[in-house]
Amino acid sequence: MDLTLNDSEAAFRDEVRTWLEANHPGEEPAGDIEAFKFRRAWQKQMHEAGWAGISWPKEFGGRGATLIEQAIFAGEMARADAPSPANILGLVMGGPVIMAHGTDEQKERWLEPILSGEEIWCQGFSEPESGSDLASLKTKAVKENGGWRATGQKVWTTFAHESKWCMLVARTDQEAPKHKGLTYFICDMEQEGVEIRPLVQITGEAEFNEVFFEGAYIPDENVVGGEGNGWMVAITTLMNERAGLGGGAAVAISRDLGRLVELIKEHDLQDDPVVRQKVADLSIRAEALRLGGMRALTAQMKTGIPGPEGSIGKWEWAKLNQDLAELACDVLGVEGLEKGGPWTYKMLRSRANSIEGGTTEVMKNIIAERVLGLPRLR
Amino acid sequence: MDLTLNDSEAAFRDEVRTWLEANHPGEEPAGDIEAFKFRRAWQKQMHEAGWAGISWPKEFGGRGATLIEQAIFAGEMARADAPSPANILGLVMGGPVIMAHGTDEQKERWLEPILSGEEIWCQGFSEPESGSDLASLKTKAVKENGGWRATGQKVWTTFAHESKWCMLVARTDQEAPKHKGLTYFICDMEQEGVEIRPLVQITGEAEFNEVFFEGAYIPDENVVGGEGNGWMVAITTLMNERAGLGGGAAVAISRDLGRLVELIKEHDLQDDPVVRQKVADLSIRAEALRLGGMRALTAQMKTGIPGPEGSIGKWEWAKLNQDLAELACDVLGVEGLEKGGPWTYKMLRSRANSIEGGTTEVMKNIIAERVLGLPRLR
Amino acid sequence: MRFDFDDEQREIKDTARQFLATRFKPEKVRELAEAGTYDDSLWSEISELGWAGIAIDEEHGGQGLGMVELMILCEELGHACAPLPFLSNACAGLVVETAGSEEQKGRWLPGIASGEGRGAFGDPEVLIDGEGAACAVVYGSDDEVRVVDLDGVSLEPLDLIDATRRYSAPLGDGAGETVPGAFAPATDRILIAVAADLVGIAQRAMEMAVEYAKDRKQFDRPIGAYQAVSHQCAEMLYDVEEARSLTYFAAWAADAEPDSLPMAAAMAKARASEAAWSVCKSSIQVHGGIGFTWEHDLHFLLKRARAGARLFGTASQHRERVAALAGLG
Amino acid sequence: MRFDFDDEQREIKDTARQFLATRFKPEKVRELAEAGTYDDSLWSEISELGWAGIAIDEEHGGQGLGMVELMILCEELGHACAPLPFLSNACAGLVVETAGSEEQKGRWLPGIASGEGRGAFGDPEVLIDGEGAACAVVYGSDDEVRVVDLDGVSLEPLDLIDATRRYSAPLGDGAGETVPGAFAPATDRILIAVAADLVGIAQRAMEMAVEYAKDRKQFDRPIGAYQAVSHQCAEMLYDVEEARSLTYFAAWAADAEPDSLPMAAAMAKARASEAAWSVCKSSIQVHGGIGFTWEHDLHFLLKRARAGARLFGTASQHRERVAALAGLG
Repeated sequence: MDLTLNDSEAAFRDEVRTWLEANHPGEEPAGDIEAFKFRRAWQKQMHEAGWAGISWPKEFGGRGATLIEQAIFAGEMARADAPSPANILGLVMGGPVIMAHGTDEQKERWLEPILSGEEIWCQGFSEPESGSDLASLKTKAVKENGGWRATGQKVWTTFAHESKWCMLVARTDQEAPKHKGLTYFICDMEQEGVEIRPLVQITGEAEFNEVFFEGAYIPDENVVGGEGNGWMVAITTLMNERAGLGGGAAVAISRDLGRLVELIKEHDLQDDPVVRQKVADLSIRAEALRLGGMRALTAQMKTGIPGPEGSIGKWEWAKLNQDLAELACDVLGVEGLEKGGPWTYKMLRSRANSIEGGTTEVMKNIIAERVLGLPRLR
Repeated sequence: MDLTLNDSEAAFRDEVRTWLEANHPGEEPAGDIEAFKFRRAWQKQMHEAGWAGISWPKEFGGRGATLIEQAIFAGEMARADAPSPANILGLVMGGPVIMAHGTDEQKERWLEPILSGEEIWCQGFSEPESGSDLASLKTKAVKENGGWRATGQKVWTTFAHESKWCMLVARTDQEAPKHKGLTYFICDMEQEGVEIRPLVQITGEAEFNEVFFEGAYIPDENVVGGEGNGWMVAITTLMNERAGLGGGAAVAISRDLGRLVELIKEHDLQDDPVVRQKVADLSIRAEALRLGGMRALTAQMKTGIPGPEGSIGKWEWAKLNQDLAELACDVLGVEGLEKGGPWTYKMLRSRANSIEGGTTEVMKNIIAERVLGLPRLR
Repeated sequence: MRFDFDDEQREIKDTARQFLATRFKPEKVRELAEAGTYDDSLWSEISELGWAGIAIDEEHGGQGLGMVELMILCEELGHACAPLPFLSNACAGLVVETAGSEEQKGRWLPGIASGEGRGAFGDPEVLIDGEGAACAVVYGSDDEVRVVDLDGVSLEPLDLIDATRRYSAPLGDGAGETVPGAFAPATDRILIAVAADLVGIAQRAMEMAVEYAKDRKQFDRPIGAYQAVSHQCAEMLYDVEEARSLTYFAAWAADAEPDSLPMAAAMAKARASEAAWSVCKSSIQVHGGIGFTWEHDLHFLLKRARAGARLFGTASQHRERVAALAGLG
Repeated sequence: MRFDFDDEQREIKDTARQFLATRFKPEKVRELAEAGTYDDSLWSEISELGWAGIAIDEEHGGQGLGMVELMILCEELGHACAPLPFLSNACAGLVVETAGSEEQKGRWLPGIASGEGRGAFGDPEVLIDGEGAACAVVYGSDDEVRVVDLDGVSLEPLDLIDATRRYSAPLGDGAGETVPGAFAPATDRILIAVAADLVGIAQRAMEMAVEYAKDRKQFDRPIGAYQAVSHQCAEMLYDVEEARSLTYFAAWAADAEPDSLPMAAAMAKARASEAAWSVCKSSIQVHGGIGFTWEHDLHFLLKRARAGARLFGTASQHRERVAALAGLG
């Protein structure tokens, strides 16, 4: 066991930290449009310094960082409270899927604008009727000379209105069994057949959208991985998503925990034994999350792919984030009920943590079946 | 709403209380055999005073008490910490099933000795391979001139070695579907084909037995409810069991809670805010259990049968009993680890509470399906 | 012994359920909550039904019924998630009636009972429904309870997540006139009223989850056929029924067995606070993404549950009281 | 950065797992536990493998390895539920080595390291494995730690539910010789050793539940195909893995990053205490009736988990320490 960074890793961390200190763009401006513009500029800045495609191979314009370097980078980003780059889904899902399954032409066409943030990507997987059961999706695409016409509705699409491209999974064969007959498309969002409606959440914010495809046209060259292989390609994407978005989670929680401790002191509750037990419990779970991440990383370094154990981290993180925000609101009293308060927002927002990116129930299924080897449900 | 006792109920309660004060047989002697003898004598005493068959109709030698009177009686028994009568399964299951499904001859033969405690009854339902899934039982009975020969193994049989009769459910038709093809027998335990082995539990006590039937003979006149109707008859029995055994639970818990409060004071922990929160939580749940029992009783008075809501009480009770004993052991420190200590025993014994008489998982299924109307599992 | 409503109480409950179902359809609740207002004509209508004065004595224009009847209405109003100044007015009425001077009763109760001169209600942290009210009953930070004439008093609105009620900043300890009587019995009754609102909320959130679990299909069957979902629903029922038993009992004790009231009220508020919050959270989880959207009605319940759980003392605070009453001193 | 054992550590773990699987088959554990004894020849065998002195320096006859290696053995011994005086002896060794005088080290460590003059271990509540030991390291109620020569000392056995270890009444503060050094680092290491034992127990109880859930059929399918069971198993893994991560880290910190040790050790003990108890309880639940019988091996784990969770400070007590170290003072 060796949980320290070696010299080259430590140097890398220092490099990231120094760069972030010098280049941190400050706080995000208010207003969705302004905020997005800000993050686009931030991505451009990151890209110019070679940080945007940190996990991407050098041949595709990335930095080719090791897994550890990626983890260090995510940790430093969270530590510095730096904003996400604008094209986050392009970077962690779109790019990797194109690199893995795309043709040379597709790589040539799409990769660079993803990195630079020039073209934003969004994801069109979830539908109102298919949440956990992705393979039951109903959006369909019908062949039409040299391309396809897609019709259907997607939900939970982040930044759809800013996106040039959508990773769209649609049914192309009605006769085939559920998991077959799906095809993975890259659909141009800037066309008439695509309508976007903001999806307001219980927080009052519209972080997501609904996207309606009404005969949207997709040329043949925008099929990724071949007709009928959509399920397999989508699964790769989702694995990348879970691994790519989880990186800085433990650091962010630990930062929030520090804020909670300060809050408790401000409210003079540091001597309340019940509060102390709760803070300790959260601290212990946060540390377990951090360490579990390191163990998962070590395992991934051996096997090359993120293991199903990662589902524990997703589950842990969701519950922890929820409990933490709830305790903070308890401490705040009536202030913790105030609309727009940062902790109030977090308390409401965190309710989705156990749903988005795979529900906690699905995580438990994965652990039961794929880690413990229990028989499949049904 | 009226949660007080009316005059006649109050008079009944006073009558029970006075009688128990005057007749309480004192503490049970140590040793299984001695203890059982003691409880047999106690039942005789109860029977002579007309208390043994409190819920039985007068025509069968019972008291014909109302549901409320039964509840009052159970509460007073628990309050006085009076021992159970020896033939408890005969009283709450055997008798009621014979009264409901038995022939006149069967009633004539069996009811009086159940009441007096002269003949003890035990229950032969559970098998090693069929716990929650009762209908999968494998013990079989084969026709033989004028009767049946039973072969198989039963578990969790209380007081088998003291019993004259066993309520035995066995498969009499191998071809019929699972729930058909079962027959309900009353099997004489005093014969060669019946072997009893004590089943020691994690507490070190042998409260239960395994019973091996190896060609045990049962005459035709000991079939209850007709050949092939065993499932239906058994279900009635189980409903009686759950209703009959639950009566004094809330009172017993409230008594234990009082002891816990004393224990906490003895250990000078009454000012520990964490302990206080836990005691309050237990008190609230105990009160909810008590009140839920009253609501269930009210509902049963209307409909005549115990409703599926009773499953909440079983679940509540199990969890509460477990948590209560655990907290007491926490308070006791190393003393709470001592073998044979009353709270240590209770802590270990209570682990079975969420299994015996229907697991908590089965209770949740019942609530989901029969109270909330959710679709059946599978 | 009968732990159930009598015919008259059942009638009140059924009527309230039906009336509220027509008047506070989900789209009406949404309209009012999003606008941050009440509908005065609905308040008038409800007042004309005698609800506002249900537990106020007839001498002062009320119906002279008890805490059980008031609790029934509170539960139904929670179930309907109705934006109405009902709870605050009822709380004000309970205090003035129980602890007010004869003069205070004469001055304020008729308006509270008729709904035409509503009472607001506040504690040191927040004032509820002050806007448009004639008076406010306020628990001070100095352990005094006062009645404040709101005529000419300007209020500073507080924008809380619960949009089904109107909140403003507390009035402070300066204004108003102390109530001379013992207000502890009123305080306990207030806890029961809030607990009942929370029970109603929890019941509704559970019904929505069960409904959804029957309809929504994933992997070719209704999600309610999976124990991961059905057992969550069973746990909701467990929470709801425990909270309900305790709340009903506390209301009965307020009317019929005052010695049991302090413990019963603290238990009811503690349990209902946790039940409502927990059931609403589970209901969102069962609904998945859709339950997290503004367009779904669940969040109005969730936020009202959160506020109700916080106001008038948290579950922890009431457990602390229970511990003291349970013999830990 | 590598959160995994190196080859040598992996080798120690695998060897221990295999060795213990042959020496402590369930029937052997049962035989010893039911008789309330240890098997001296097994202790000798284990001592000859160098386990008793694994973390004691070579100068005093040990192997000079670190806390990670000791922790690996503790976890495997917990997993095997092995009745052995290993833990107590290791604890005694940790204290004498870290805080003992040169004279105390010279006198006691060689016996502890070779296993021929075992050390017992005690706190103000209980003494573990005093019988047959040469000395006892005892934490007094006066906050002093002493080494007591057990020669001629008579012990009063305590009959605790955990039958895989030998307990007796505490020695009191009178006897023995104070250790002069700072014993806090040894205390933290002791917590890690116990936490590792608990992780092993939890792992084993989980394996048994999973195994059973695959085999046992109810309603025509393995019970592990029901989420009511499979999700309980998933929760066991959650508990086990959290406890394991924290315990491994704490052991590594003891060897390599002493500043992190106090917090890490408290976290490990708190989490492992709860995980082991909770997993054992769930495992019984998954087993149903059979898991509640004496003839099933689960209860040896359950009881050892309960004792381990209690000894050396409860989860609550260690959470209190964590709170202090986490900035709440």
